[in-house]
Amino acid sequence: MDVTIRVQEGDFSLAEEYAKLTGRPEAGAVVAFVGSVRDVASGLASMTLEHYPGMTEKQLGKIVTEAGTRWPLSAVTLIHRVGELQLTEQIVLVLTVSAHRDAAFAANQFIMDYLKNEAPFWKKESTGAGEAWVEAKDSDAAALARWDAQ
Amino acid sequence: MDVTIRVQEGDFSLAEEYAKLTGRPEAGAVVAFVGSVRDVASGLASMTLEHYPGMTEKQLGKIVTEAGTRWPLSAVTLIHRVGELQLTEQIVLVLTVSAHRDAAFAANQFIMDYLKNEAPFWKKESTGAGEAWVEAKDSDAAALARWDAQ
Amino acid sequence: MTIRILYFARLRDVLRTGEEELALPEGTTLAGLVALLVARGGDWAAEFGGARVFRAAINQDMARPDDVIPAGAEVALFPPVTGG
Amino acid sequence: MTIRILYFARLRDVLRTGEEELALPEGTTLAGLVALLVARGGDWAAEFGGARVFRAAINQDMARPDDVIPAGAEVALFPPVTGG
Repeated sequence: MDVTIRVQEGDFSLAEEYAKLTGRPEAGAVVAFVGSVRDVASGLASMTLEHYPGMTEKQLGKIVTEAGTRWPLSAVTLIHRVGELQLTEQIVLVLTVSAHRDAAFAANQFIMDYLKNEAPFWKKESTGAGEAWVEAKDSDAAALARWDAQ
Repeated sequence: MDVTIRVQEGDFSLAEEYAKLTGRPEAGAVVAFVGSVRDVASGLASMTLEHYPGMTEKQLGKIVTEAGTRWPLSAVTLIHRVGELQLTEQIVLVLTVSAHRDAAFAANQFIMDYLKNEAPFWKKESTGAGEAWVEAKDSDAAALARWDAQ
Repeated sequence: MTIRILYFARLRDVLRTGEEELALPEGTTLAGLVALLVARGGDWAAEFGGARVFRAAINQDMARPDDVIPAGAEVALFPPVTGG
Repeated sequence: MTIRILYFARLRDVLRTGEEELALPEGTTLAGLVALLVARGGDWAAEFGGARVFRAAINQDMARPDDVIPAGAEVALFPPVTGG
């Protein structure tokens, strides 16, 4: 399994990362997830993403490795941005490549669910009402729980 | 919901189709699926995709509309190629855009599962052993059945 | 009434025809049409009268055996689909 | 033994510190460390001694209250994560 993991301030290109993973005779299915900064009710001005350098890379590596033990994957790319991001900017990219579409879909969702719960990133939103740290959602913990049953 | 559906001989560009759907303040999650021609045990030389013009577009439209009634989607792009395709060439692209990642993932998988079972495309593989029509897989019908229970 | 029948993929290859017109009594069902094709014998009987699985569409919507075929309909017969 | 403690995100803002060193008895657990922090009172008691949820890592792995802190460890305390 070819693994690329990056934590960076700059933007990423889905096109470039996808191009790196194509042309593999065994790779019948590629699933890409891109998460972007979306508007919130209070009117988002910008967002700042803080992380825990060192632990972030370690946790992301563990999550991708675990996905590779659960599904037959030939490649995974995981890029997460940090720093200040404006509305509609890209935050996270997950690319999963497999011979089978079910494996590519499941592994991609698994990586996002674990990332949302176990990778040390924190969002602070800046809106017309000022700055505030985003509170963790119960729905993310619930999304994670479904993988334990499998 | 913005819908783009195309059946074409020429290749498509994930980068271009993704770029058309970005910049939406409500679109926090984009999921892309790309299916490509992959190698088979007997050594694939090329593949020919036949379809039923007219019915194909009608069925794809129905599948995408159904996805839009089940999940809150802001855009869907669905492109399927026909004609002769070589190993590693792209066959199908599904892009789903939503505020929520679970909706984008589920709708994308739903569209692929229905397409695999109900859109009138047929693959003929050309290998060292000659040409042969691909037989439908039970696993595709099983994948479809899970949506009926929901 | 007259209907048009289309054959696709492996069925078209085996039957050596992609399209035909057929005169049928009003009210004929899909199952009735299939029985007429089976009565042709040979490859027709083998494809539509045995264990081989096939699918049908009437006017470009998936159809079931007891669906009545409307006058002037476009009926399509084909193997289970394998796209995607 | 001496350990290093890191605070992130809202916790760092509220406690007005991102990092400190602390001398602890060998064998101290994460729960033991948290009890020491609560004993500081004020914001420390409010963040670590009440209903507020927080997470901890020891040497960059998620940790649980009864985990023993090794000498020289890097302990991190932070709110539930919100990336992705």
